[in-house]
Amino acid sequence: MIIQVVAFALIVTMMLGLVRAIKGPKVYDRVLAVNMMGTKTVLLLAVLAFIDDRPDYLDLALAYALINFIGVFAVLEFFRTRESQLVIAETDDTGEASDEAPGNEGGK
Amino acid sequence: MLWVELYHYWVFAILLMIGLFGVIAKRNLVKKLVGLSLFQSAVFLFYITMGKVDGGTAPIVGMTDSTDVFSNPLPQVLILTAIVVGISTTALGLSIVVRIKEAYGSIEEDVIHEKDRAE
Amino acid sequence: MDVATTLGWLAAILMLIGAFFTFVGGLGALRMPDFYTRMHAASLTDSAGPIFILIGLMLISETWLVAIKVFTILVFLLITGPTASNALASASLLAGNKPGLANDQSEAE
Amino acid sequence: MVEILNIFIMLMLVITALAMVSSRHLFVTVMLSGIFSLLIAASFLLLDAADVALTEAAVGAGISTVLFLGALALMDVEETTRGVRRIRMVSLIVVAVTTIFIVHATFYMPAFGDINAPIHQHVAPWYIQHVPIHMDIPNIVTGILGSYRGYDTLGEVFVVFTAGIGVLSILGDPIKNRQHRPAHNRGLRHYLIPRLVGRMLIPFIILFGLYVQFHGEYSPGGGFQAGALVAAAIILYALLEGEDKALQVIPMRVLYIMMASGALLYGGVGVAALLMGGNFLDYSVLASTPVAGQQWGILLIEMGVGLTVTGVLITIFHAFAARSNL
Repeated sequence: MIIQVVAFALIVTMMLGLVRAIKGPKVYDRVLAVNMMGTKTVLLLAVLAFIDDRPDYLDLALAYALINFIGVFAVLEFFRTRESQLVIAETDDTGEASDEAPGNEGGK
Repeated sequence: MLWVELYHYWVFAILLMIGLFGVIAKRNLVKKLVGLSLFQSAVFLFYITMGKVDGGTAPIVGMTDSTDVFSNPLPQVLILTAIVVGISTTALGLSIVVRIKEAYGSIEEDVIHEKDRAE
Repeated sequence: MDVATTLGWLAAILMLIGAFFTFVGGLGALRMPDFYTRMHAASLTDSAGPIFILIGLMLISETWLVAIKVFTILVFLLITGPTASNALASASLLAGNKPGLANDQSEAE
Repeated sequence: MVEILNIFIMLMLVITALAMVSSRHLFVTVMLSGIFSLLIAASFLLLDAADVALTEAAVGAGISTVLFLGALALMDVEETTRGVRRIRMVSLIVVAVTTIFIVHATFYMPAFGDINAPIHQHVAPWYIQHVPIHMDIPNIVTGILGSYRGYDTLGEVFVVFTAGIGVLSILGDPIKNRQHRPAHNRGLRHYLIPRLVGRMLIPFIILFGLYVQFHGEYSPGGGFQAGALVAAAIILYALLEGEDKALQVIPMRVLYIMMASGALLYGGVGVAALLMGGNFLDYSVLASTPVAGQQWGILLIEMGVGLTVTGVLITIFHAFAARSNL
């Protein structure tokens, strides 16, 4: 019974993270939300393995735990290499524009 | 309750149509590809939904009792291969977009059409 | 009370604590005023939540193999999570986003 | 219980998809597609498709984000939307009408999870019954993928192979493209902690990939998932240490050989079965007993699949990275 409560807490947390990912406002907020949701997914998959009593589902959680952070590095590398565009004006869904200076300090 | 039996199909329909909308309405070529991959994911979800059996479990014998009901493995086989093929074909599409950007300097459909007409 | 029941209760308590931390972290990531405070909430609970939940799961696993697998997941989460947070925070700082201070409302939205 | 979780995840899927399509900023779309992939993998697992969920995890968590960002590095991330109002109205009408048709059609569909639905009546029970008899492996999905539907999988492997060749011929040879670029691409070297931790994790990712590859008959896994995982490890190395280092570790020549030899291995197993007196891709003749033959055949073709998928995914990454300096 407790374990179902945990699963629900994880789902609710994922919803909060999703709201943050959609709201932004900065690029880094979204990356943070994606990373957070990745961790929650790992936990959710592990919990589901116990709810269904199928230990082989744990492989999935392990896969996500290992490779989920590659996305964050890809984002860092993406901003490092975009030296031509110093400022990305990002328009979020409410129409407000917030200035964004990507990390282009790159090891030159 | 009808909706409990059918809501999976409705979610499929909505996702499919969001993807279709992205493909038709958006003029940005990357956005079109994203719409296409959404469309694709919706179809994946539909196949897997069809294969689910009430009270079933993943079709892997051994860890569970042999009396278990298994969900249908066939859609899973089809979709498993389709996911990897999907990312490969998306990469192919992206590479075409990259070349279009290099040739036309834009990935917006209307700009590309204008440049074509100007020539 | 035999050992299994005690372990079950212990696991339940640990998992509830973990679920609470996870939820609070999500709330913090949503409600905090600027990026660094959000990251503080999210990344701290990204470590605390898994520790409690996964140790709870380890206590109720039936075989040693399952417990070891859960432990492996925990170890990798504890390695990758803070690393990603560190990379993200330093990238944001290097990009020129300064943390907002208490008497400086310009950064807050 | 699981049903209720599924309702929430489906809801989040729809919200994410809407945000993906409506966002003007392509970077945001790519980030949200990462979330979409996480959610749909969880949803696959709730619908009992462990193998599919593992595939989605292996592909969606790292590789698709990296590929999209690699392409975005070459173009504007802002979407200009001028003069599309008319088109948007027309497509909204089209989409609405089609939705009504599809939803109408769902009322004639079998109920969700109904064991008497037509799909569960024909080949599926036969497969579930005969995989343990014919090949004696626990994972029915792997059995069907490797043996009963071996032709299909062969076709898919060749599609992946062709996509790799297509990307190469469109974007050009990565090594030649690199020569036109300034050599300042040194990866994330100045991020000390990520670099050290990432390097430490790469062997574990490859080890896990090999486990998924060779344990695929007993637990969720197989060549497709393993190929994606190993490719993710190499891509991580390239991100951390720079492209040039990654190309030194696994040169393009090796990748070409991997791509081709995987597909050849798969086809070769089929031809070997022909030569030993069976049908094409009928593994029963490969060893002394039919069951052992099936097991050998599945092991070999999964290896072929893994090689091709790894080779193609890394090649695609290098092809994009050479142009975009990612």
